[in-house]
Amino acid sequence: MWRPEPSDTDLPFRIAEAGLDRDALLDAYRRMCLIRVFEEAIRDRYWTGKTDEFNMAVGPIRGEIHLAVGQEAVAVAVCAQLTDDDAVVSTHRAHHHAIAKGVDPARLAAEIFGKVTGLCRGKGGEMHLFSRNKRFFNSGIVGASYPQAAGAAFSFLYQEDRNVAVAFSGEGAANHGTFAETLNIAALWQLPLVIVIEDNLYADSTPKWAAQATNHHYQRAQSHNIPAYLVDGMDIVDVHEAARDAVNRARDGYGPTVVEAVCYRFRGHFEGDPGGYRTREEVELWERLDPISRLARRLQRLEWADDETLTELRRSAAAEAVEAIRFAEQSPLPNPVEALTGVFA
Amino acid sequence: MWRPEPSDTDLPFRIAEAGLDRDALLDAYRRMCLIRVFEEAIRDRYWTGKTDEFNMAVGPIRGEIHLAVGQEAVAVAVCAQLTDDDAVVSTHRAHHHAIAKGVDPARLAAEIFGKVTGLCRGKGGEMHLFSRNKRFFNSGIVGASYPQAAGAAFSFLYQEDRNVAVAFSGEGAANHGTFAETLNIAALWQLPLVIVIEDNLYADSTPKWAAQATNHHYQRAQSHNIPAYLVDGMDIVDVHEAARDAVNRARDGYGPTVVEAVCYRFRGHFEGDPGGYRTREEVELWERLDPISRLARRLQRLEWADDETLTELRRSAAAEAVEAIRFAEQSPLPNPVEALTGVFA
Amino acid sequence: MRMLRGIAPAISEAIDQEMAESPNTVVLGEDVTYWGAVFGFTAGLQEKYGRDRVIDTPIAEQTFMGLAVGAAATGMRPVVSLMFVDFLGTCFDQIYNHLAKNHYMSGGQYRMPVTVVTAVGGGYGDAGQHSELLYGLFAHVPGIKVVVPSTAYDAKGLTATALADPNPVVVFGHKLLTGHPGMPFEGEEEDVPTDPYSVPFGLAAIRRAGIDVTIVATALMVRRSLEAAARLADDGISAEVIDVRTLVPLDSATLVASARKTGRVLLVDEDYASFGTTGELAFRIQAGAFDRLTAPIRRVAVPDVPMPYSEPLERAVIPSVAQIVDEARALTGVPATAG
Amino acid sequence: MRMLRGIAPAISEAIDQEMAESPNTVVLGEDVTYWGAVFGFTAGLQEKYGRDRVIDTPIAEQTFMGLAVGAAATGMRPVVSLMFVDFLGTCFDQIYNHLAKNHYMSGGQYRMPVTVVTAVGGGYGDAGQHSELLYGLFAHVPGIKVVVPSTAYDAKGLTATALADPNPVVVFGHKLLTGHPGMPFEGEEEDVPTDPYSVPFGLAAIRRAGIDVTIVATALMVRRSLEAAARLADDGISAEVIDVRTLVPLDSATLVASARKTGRVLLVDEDYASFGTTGELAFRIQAGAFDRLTAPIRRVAVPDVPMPYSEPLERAVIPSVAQIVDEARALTGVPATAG
Ligand SMILES: Cc1ncc(C[n+]2csc(CCOP(=O)(O)OP(=O)(O)O)c2C)c(N)n1
Ligand SMILES: Cc1ncc(C[n+]2csc(CCOP(=O)(O)OP(=O)(O)O)c2C)c(N)n1
Ligand SMILES: [Mg+2]
Ligand SMILES: [Mg+2]
Repeated sequence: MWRPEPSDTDLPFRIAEAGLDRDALLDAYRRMCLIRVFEEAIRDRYWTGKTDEFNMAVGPIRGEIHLAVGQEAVAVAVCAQLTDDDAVVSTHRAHHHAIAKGVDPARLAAEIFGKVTGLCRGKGGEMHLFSRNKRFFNSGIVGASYPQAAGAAFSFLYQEDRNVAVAFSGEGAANHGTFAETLNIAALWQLPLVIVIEDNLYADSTPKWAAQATNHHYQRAQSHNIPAYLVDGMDIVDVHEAARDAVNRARDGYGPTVVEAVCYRFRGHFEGDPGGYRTREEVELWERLDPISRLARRLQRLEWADDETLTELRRSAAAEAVEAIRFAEQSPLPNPVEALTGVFA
Repeated sequence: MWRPEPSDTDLPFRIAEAGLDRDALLDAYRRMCLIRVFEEAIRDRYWTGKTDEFNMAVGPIRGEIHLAVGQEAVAVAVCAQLTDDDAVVSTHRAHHHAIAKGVDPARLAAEIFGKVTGLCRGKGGEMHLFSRNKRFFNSGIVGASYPQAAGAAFSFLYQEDRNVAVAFSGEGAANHGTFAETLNIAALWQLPLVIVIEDNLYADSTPKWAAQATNHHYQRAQSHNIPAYLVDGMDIVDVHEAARDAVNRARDGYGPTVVEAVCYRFRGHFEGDPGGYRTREEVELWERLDPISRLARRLQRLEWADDETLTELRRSAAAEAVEAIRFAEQSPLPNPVEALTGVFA
Repeated sequence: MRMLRGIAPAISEAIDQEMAESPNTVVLGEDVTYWGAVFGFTAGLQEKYGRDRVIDTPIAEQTFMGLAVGAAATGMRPVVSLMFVDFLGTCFDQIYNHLAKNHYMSGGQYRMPVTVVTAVGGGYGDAGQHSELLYGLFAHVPGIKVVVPSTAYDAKGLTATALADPNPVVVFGHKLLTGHPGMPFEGEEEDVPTDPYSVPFGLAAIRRAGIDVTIVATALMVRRSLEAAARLADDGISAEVIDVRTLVPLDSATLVASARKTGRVLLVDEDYASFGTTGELAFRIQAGAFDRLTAPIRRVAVPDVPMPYSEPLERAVIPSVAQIVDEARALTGVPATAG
Repeated sequence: MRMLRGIAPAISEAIDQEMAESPNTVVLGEDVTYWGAVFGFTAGLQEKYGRDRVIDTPIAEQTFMGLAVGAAATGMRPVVSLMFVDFLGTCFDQIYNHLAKNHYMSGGQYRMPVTVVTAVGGGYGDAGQHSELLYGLFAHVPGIKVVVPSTAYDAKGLTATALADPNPVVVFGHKLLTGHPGMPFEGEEEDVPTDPYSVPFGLAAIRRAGIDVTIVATALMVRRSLEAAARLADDGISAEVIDVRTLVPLDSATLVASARKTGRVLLVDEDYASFGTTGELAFRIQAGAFDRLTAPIRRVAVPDVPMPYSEPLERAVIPSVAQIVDEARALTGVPATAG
């Protein structure tokens, strides 16, 4: 779990051990900012037309939106280990994973806006994001990511390239039977698979204590002889170290790993979530651990970046996000006849 | 795992610790013999008309038959802890559990023969045996027994009686997601549930090594903070001790337990199984551990029973089995119109 | 009597009234406490009955459906929330191989008094895995009753009937009729008795009488068909609108009688067109009204594509009032108007 | 050419020939090695291609179906065995929410070239959870092709087409046509080319030409319908028997043309009667042949009960030759004979 700041992950040698240096951290900072600004911009547009009366069917973005504000460190630290040929299978909460995996934020935004320039020409939506060239996809079905990522890992092993597959999931998903089934098969076949559990303490409105027999899931991995890490998901250095080991192990043929990262979502489960199941104090406590400002403070303490550098990184990230949203907003909607095509290849 | 005979479970104090004495062992012996003779009689009748050319559709017993010859000790030791009000949910391999739970062997046999006097009036068959007054049922769907037994356990807890629910399963079934899901819920809600895994080393033709990442499943239980026992399923004393603890714990409000019993099926997965996936040597090795003759030898070594006593128990068990089969054979088939009734209550 | 907005409070009231009477009725499912099963079908129950009887489960559908099987076998009457019908693939085994079959397979020994409540329907941008109907799949497998209310009055009364039924019943609540915040609402405020009452299964309702064409629909499509009928009336076409209410048991007699009267039938369905509900209704109707049909039975349904996300695409595949009007016109020989 | 007994060796031969050509084709499922997927659909493949390409999985259907999704997304062409179709409830989510939808939802980016082979059918005493057809459920959800061969020739050719298809295809192998030891065999030995060949999807086969009544069937029911047609011929009734071969895509044109010719249609199906295949076929036929039908379309199917175990009960619900004969007689106005 996390420790009060300054923590040992502030120490340069610990950062080096985690495979990071100043440049890598600045890069991670910018990417986390990009995700954050992107999410905030999506949130803004989502609420356009919905403020008087909340109605999922109106406004420029319809349906459900699951933001990952607060969970950026996990996505960025894990995806920093990956190449374009590695596969990532994500969940309903996928924007941060997509951006971290290198999916074009403009085409991502366009998909969320239902535009024909979107990743899926507007047919998918945020729970069904597919990017073939980045080997990225997700699903709105909880627990579905595990076997699918294992399938990609199987394919990599079979084809004898050194790619790795990552399944992201929430802690709620890990109560689903597919988690255990996948652990077993992944261990049995020694698949190059990394399962990342983003434990944000809640599944919808349901707190962990009402859904899990134990506080954490990593023991389940260990019971299948799969190595597992429990890390501070609000600290990019901590996640990075575990993720690097996990991905290297998979790439080098040593089989699967589970990385369980404790983190927090700052927004509701979906936008419009009436809340009420978390206290204001709890949310504020976690906000103090914001992985982005925490990294900023660390960079400053280490004198690896001054205010100006950080501001510039934030500005450039914001510009990219704004441009992505602009692209999305200005793109055309698909032609209705497209609805009827593409069921079969 | 088992030890070479004589084992410490031969020692009277160890037997006493397991909650057993001479009478209990003689009773268990008779019950195991009843199951054995019942199974052998079913096997004989099943092959009637099938010896020239094996065809599941012909003969007095049609469809699949899954015998439990070799696995009697587990069923008898576990069910010895139960009352009629406790629930047992079993699998495709269910005859031994049914008889051990006290289901009338005659009505059981009649069901297997598809007779109107059968437990289910001939509508169920051996994979769908239901006995309401014995709170017994099974399913032909692997992995289905876990949540259903948990549901009965939930109901007992809710209704505040002190009943216990038992889910039997094979080791293959424990690779199914329902096992993990049920472990989690049972531990979370502290259900009065005992999960018994009969590890007979194979699931159909598939050996454990091709299907499980680890040799045993009990670690999975422990990873949910559920106590678990690994026992010699060919030794009634060893199973009895663990089962007694498990059932007492559940009955007294201390939640679920897993009992994993290593055993062996002496026959094919189903009658007609072409085999080929086990060596003759392996089968013979395990036959030497036959739980029935092992118990007989023990009773003699302890001078708790002589040849004559044992012969008499076997004779009376055989008579009961023969009478059950006779009842089944002489019962009428259901009237075809019954096929159309009873979908809804 | 008082005005109710939507089927969600109607369903939760029926469950409430059953729980007050039947101590062994419990509610199981994901987010059934704080969120009232997301769309409000179980809203308010936890506050009243506590977490002992209204129970949030882990995300483990096969297992909580299986819990219901085991609990029903030992004296309980579980109400289970399947949050979205689109998730049926994670628990269908316990539903159709066990809940649906155990009474029959046990020779009548084990009743399965389990009510499943699930949210269905699209039209608000929830895309391919959260917008389906799929009741045809449940209706196809023997042993499950299928309830598809279109009004709050029916929703309460049919749910009461479901809860009293000794068999598994699935109540399909259309999201656009729930009246729940966040959802567009195509229902209307209705007078609904506060006292318990029940609406019998197997009785279709003629929502509007007519003589030129019979329009058969369920749930949201009943509302749209009524609106279409009003427009058709302006053109002098008299449409009879039938609300099926329960697909299993199915009131073929009412459908056949109407078809015999009008000679023309339009089936309106928000489920996928092929191998589902419309085919079955067509079979039954032609079997009973063959000699009186003056035109082939037609249908408007989702044209065998997954639900697309983007609004113009989604709008193109979910049957609209305009489409219903056009099909009915085509069926009655009155040329379709543009749009 | 040589004689083959049953569809199982035909299917395994098609897979074998595909594996020889396509290094990324692998076989996944329970007991696909020693047992050849129980009914022989994968028999002999492990001996030839080894355990690297013919892979026994743990009993975890949702997960091995999900493996296929992920593997297909990264260049593999998995063949997956679902041992009995009755187990679909343990993996349907990965089938219909992912395999079936990913191509559409991804805007055409991800193809899902996955062939699922599954055993269907009753008639040998395997009771309620091992005797079903259920292909209607797969046909209902968009994105899955549904193959229901009745001959070994078709089984090989249609499987070859399935394996070459960039989309998910489910091949339903009827157990009583497999020719596998232990199963009654209602097929016949057939000349089947040893060389690879394919049979196109979406083309029904007229197995027997006739003028008085059209009998439409799939798989085992084609055999029984042909036998019924032979008996009907003795009574001077000329029945045309159509083998649907693929439910998705469905060759409505052939069905409609035949119906227009004979004016009378009998649908024969071993799936449950309601909300399944017969309804859809009836809809399509009446839509295209309405003006030429001289009697309502009839059907013989499993009458909406789970499959009972006992022989007389099972026999009462699976359509028999005698039942088909009787229905055809009733349809053509010739009084039914006893039995
Ligand atoms: C099979 C299935 N069951 C239920 C849901 C509804 N649902 C969507 S997200 C969610 C909670 C997921 O929680 P967690 O895995 O912790 O992820 P988080 O939302 O916290 O990121 C639920 C229950 C679903 N989409 N799929
Ligand atoms: C969900 C499901 N998958 C597959 C099967 C087919 N099947 C029946 S028994 C069996 C093997 C079960 O092995 P195990 O659990 O070890 O029990 P055993 O037969 O050894 O007693 C399989 C795969 C099934 N009945 N249900
Ligand atoms: Mg969570
Ligand atoms: Mg076994």
